[in-house]
Amino acid sequence: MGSAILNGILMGSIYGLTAIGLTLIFGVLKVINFAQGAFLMLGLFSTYWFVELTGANPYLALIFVVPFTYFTGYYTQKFLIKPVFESEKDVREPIGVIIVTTGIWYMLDNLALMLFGAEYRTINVPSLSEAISFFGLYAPLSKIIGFFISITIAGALFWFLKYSKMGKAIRATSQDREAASLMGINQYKIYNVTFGIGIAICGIAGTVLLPFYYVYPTAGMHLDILDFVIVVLGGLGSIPGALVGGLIIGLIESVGSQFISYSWTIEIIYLLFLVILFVKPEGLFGVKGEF
Amino acid sequence: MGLSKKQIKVILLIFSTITVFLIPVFIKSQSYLQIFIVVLFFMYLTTAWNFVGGFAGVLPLGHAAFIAIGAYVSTILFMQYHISPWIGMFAGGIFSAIIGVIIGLPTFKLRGAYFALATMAFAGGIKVLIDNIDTIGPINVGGPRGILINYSGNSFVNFQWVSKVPYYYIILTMVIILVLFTVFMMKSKIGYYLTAGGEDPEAAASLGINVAKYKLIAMALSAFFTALAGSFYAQWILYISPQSVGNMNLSFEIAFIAIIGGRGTIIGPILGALLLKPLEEFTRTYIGSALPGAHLFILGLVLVLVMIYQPRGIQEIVLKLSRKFMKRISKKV
Amino acid sequence: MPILKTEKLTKKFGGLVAVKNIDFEVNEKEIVGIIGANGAGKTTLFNCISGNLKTTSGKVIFDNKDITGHKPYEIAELGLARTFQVVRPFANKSVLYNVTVGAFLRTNQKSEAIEKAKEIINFLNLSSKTEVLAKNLTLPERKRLELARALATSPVLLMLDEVMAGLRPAEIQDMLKIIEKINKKGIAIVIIEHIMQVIMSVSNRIYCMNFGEKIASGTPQEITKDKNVIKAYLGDEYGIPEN
Amino acid sequence: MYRKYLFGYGSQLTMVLFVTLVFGVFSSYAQAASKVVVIGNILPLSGPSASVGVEGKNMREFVIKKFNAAGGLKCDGALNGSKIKMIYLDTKSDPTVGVSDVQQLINQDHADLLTGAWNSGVTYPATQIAEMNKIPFVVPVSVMDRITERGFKYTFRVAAKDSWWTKDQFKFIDYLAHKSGKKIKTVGFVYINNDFGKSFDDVWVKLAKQYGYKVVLNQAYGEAATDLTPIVLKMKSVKPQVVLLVSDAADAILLQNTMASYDVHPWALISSGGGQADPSFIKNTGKNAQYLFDESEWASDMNRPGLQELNKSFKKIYGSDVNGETMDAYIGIHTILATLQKTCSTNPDKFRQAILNTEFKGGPFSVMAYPSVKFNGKGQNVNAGLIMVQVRKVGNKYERVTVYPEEDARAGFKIVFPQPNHY
Repeated sequence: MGSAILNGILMGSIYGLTAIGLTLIFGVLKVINFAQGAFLMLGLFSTYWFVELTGANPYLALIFVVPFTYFTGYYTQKFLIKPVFESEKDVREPIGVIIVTTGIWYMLDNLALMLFGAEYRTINVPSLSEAISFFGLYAPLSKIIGFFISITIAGALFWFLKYSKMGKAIRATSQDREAASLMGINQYKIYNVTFGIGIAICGIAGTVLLPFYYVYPTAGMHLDILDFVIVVLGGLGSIPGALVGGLIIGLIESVGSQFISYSWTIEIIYLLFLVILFVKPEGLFGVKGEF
Repeated sequence: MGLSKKQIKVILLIFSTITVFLIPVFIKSQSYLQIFIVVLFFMYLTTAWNFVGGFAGVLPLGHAAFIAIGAYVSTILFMQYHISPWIGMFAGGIFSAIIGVIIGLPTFKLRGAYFALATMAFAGGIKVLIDNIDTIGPINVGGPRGILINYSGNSFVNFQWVSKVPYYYIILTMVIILVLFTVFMMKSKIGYYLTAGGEDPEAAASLGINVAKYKLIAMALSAFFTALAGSFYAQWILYISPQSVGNMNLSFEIAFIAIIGGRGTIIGPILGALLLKPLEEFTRTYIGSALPGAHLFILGLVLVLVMIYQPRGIQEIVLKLSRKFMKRISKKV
Repeated sequence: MPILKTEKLTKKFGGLVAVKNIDFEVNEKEIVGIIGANGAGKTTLFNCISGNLKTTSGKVIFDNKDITGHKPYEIAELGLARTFQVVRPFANKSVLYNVTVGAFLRTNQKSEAIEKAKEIINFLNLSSKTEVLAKNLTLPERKRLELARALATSPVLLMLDEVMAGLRPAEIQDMLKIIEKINKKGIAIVIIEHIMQVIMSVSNRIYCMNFGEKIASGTPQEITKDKNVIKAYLGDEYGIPEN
Repeated sequence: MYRKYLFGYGSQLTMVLFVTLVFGVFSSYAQAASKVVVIGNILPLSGPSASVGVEGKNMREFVIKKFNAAGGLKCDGALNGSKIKMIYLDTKSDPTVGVSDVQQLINQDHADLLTGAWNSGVTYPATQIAEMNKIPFVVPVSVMDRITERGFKYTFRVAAKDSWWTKDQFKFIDYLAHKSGKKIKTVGFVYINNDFGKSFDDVWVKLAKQYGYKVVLNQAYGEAATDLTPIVLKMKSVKPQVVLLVSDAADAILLQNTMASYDVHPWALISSGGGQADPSFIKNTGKNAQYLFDESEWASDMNRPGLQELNKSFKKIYGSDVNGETMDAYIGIHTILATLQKTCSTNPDKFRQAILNTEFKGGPFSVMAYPSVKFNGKGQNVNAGLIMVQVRKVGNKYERVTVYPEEDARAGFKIVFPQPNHY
């Protein structure tokens, strides 16, 4: 039981990491990025190929994965999302952007299928996957590292948004687009950067997941739905919320299946999701316009 | 002799109606007919979706749940209680409408992105629920294995035929009824109020419109009609499973076809299905087996391009072209 | 006899008091102006009356009924119509369609609604634009459309939120004529403006607001002489802008 | 006013329909008649089961290319010298698409025979369409019992059905206990919650009762499961001696690696083909899968004449070894070819008669695990037998080593039970 709780916490924080990009992008652009899972898959594949081709430690892949996914995100926003965003400026319930991101999702997933085939791939690093024990609890090293990376990334992002110049500009834009642009902030530049950061975090999540997960073209899809649940639970736009949402999901999955069949825990997660949407749609940490 | 535009339109309308009805006479190939049925099936679904996703102005991404409800209700009634699917169809529709209202009550309070997520979660929850339930009391739901409907030979009461032709006419009739219903509804007070609420809920409320009430009406109607299609699907394919009638991709596909066609217009969803489904069928057949994934890649690309260059859907282009076409014809004739 | 009355109406946004203890009255068939600088709380007051915002405390009484906390559509049904500061037509629909939506409030018959809508369109000199899509109208036309739509709901009281803003002097004169015309039909009108001069001529009475509080009320003549008003308001903004 | 709308749409509808009509007429003319037998294949070429679908397609290509190169059908009758034309359509593992594929193959491509589907959920409704159109459908893989229990005349299944798979698994547990002298009391079931897994689990529960085992773990997980640690931890706390599995490829890999990382090992882990038979499984688990038993219809290490040559030439072209999935495709397609050689006609009733009256053995069939293919009146291959392989270290690699039945076991390998590092 203790190990189940521990696993729930570790996995939960990693789920949280996969959702941070989604919540950040929503917070600033007010757009739900349906391609989240596809970008996660991109992170998984780029980590995989880095490790496969260099034989290096998987975490070293970050030096390649982070810039690669950052620029992918940056230019995706610049060339594909921005035009739709601009044309929908005056629409009260903009949905075009949601649809564009879904189109991107279809394109990325199937591009991967055409390039790499449908095969499942893993990297096997025994030193990382072996469970280490402490106080009678077990957890694999890869998940423990993942936990610390997740916390660090969340903390670093929080700090970045609060104290750096760019971060302040991002927050200003997220709170009031017009006001920010009056203050001389180029809102689309901010969107590009935000999207880039969001996708780069997907990339990092890919690196964190791969040592104990697998990759194939639609690998991100399962996490996609989970991520939606997590961000709504924690509050769309809230970074601590994403972590807490992730933890809740991780714990339900891990602890719940000690009592009932695992396939029912997903139903519980859906139910919880609906209840939150109806009772407290702003989520647990959703302060409007705040992270 | 000069024909007025109106006369040309009348002629075209009569001609196209006759054409649609004669398709099974010309097209002997059952597989082409199958494609036509698929096209009509999606035309019907997107038109029903459009009540909420188009006119009511929100983005529902969980309509597969209503298809599943319709399919399961009529199938369970038919297989276990020997009730004709024709009756089961309406039972499913009414049940689905009730569920639609129950789910609509809280969700319409949510805006934009949240509404999309809520409907998605609702549909996801329904699918996982069916996946996990084998039986409810005496009712056999079949869990993930689904239910196969026994084939018992040509029978109107049983809603079963060997030939695809009857299915073609049934779904065609369903589409015509639904489109006519939509046309009449949109020209009535309900339609005006629904559109107003969809375009600007706050401005609509200031004109005395109970926006939530009209959205709920739209939801109930949409759920009702969508469920009928679910029952049709069950009798047409003779097999249902949570994977086939309840999966997320189906919900998405309905929404995308309607949006690419042009949501919130009557012609948009029809055009979307008419152009996209054959395109999909074509790419799947001719590219899909050689290069798996290429056809879905193309769909994604079309989606992105349409959103960037033609956000109001392809109906706009088609309307323009057909207007030009009409002008040329009326000059010549 | 007052048709609309607010009693100690207060609206707070978090710590900020946007409207403070406002007592406000509109009599039948009267034109009442509300003036005040930007951010004085005029629109917030409007939104509280029309139900678009929940009041923090106080009461709104319309036609002898307490309508505090009622939904906007319920209030509209009772005969209180409003326009928005930023016009909000149904952009992809024709003028006729827009106005017909309003007219449907009092009838379920489409033919009746359309007839009434056409009547109102004529009344507001928009008949040449009947079939034009709202998004293709000019700003003054849009303002008139917004007015037409509200008028179509057959209100007893019409609340206009800065219908003159952005209009040229000649257009403002047109609009003033229209407002008088509407008033002559027996409809009471409340107008918000931050440019005082424009409503001086049409208003029977004027309220002046500053920082959420009512600082003066009375006839236009009284208001122009009021010390508080001059101090808080007129000093820098009095007069029609140059163009 | 709405009259205007209706008329407007009418003209557009007409335009589109016109285009479609013209398109239809042209493509039906394009169908040139020639002396070929058309075999329609429906396979999951994209979507979740794409990897097995593509493998199956490769093997079919391999067989048919060779067959056509050697001169096609050689028989006494109208079809003598005919080549085989294969048409592949993608089902995406979706029943609706599968049904529509079958329609198209029958009506547009005029397929004489059908085969494939892989996913039971697709095969099930697809065979019904074939039956209604009287087109023989040879099912090489799908194991769902009910596929051959509907009294169909034109559905033939080469594979063993799921009740046989489960029955043999319990027989095997019995055998393990007997052989090792250990008493087995508790079992656990872990399966993917789809038609495949659920069907197995239903029978397992019944059989466990019958055999007197206590079921201490019965866990289903959804297709979207991302972390299987909770199940592994549960297993660790209730410790079933034998655990039976049904998995798809991704979750099989995930489960095996998670069990290894938590060092959770029952006495025996017995899987049911599916994910554990996917070639990517051993590639991605390696040592972690050691001592796993997988039930199978075939294994590459069986001592069968011609097998090594087959494997060599297949691997040369497609880069992968022959495995259970490809072998199923191989046998399925050869069953069709052999039947055609007999009938020399594509008449469905002659096909049925010939396939039912033939015992397929020798020649290409000699590489099978069981001696021959023989169908009963329901169209089920009654000889389909099952074997057990165990993942073992051979040299410095991990391989699927046949260990049961004893006469087929690879030389020098004995069953390891209970596995040495069990809890």
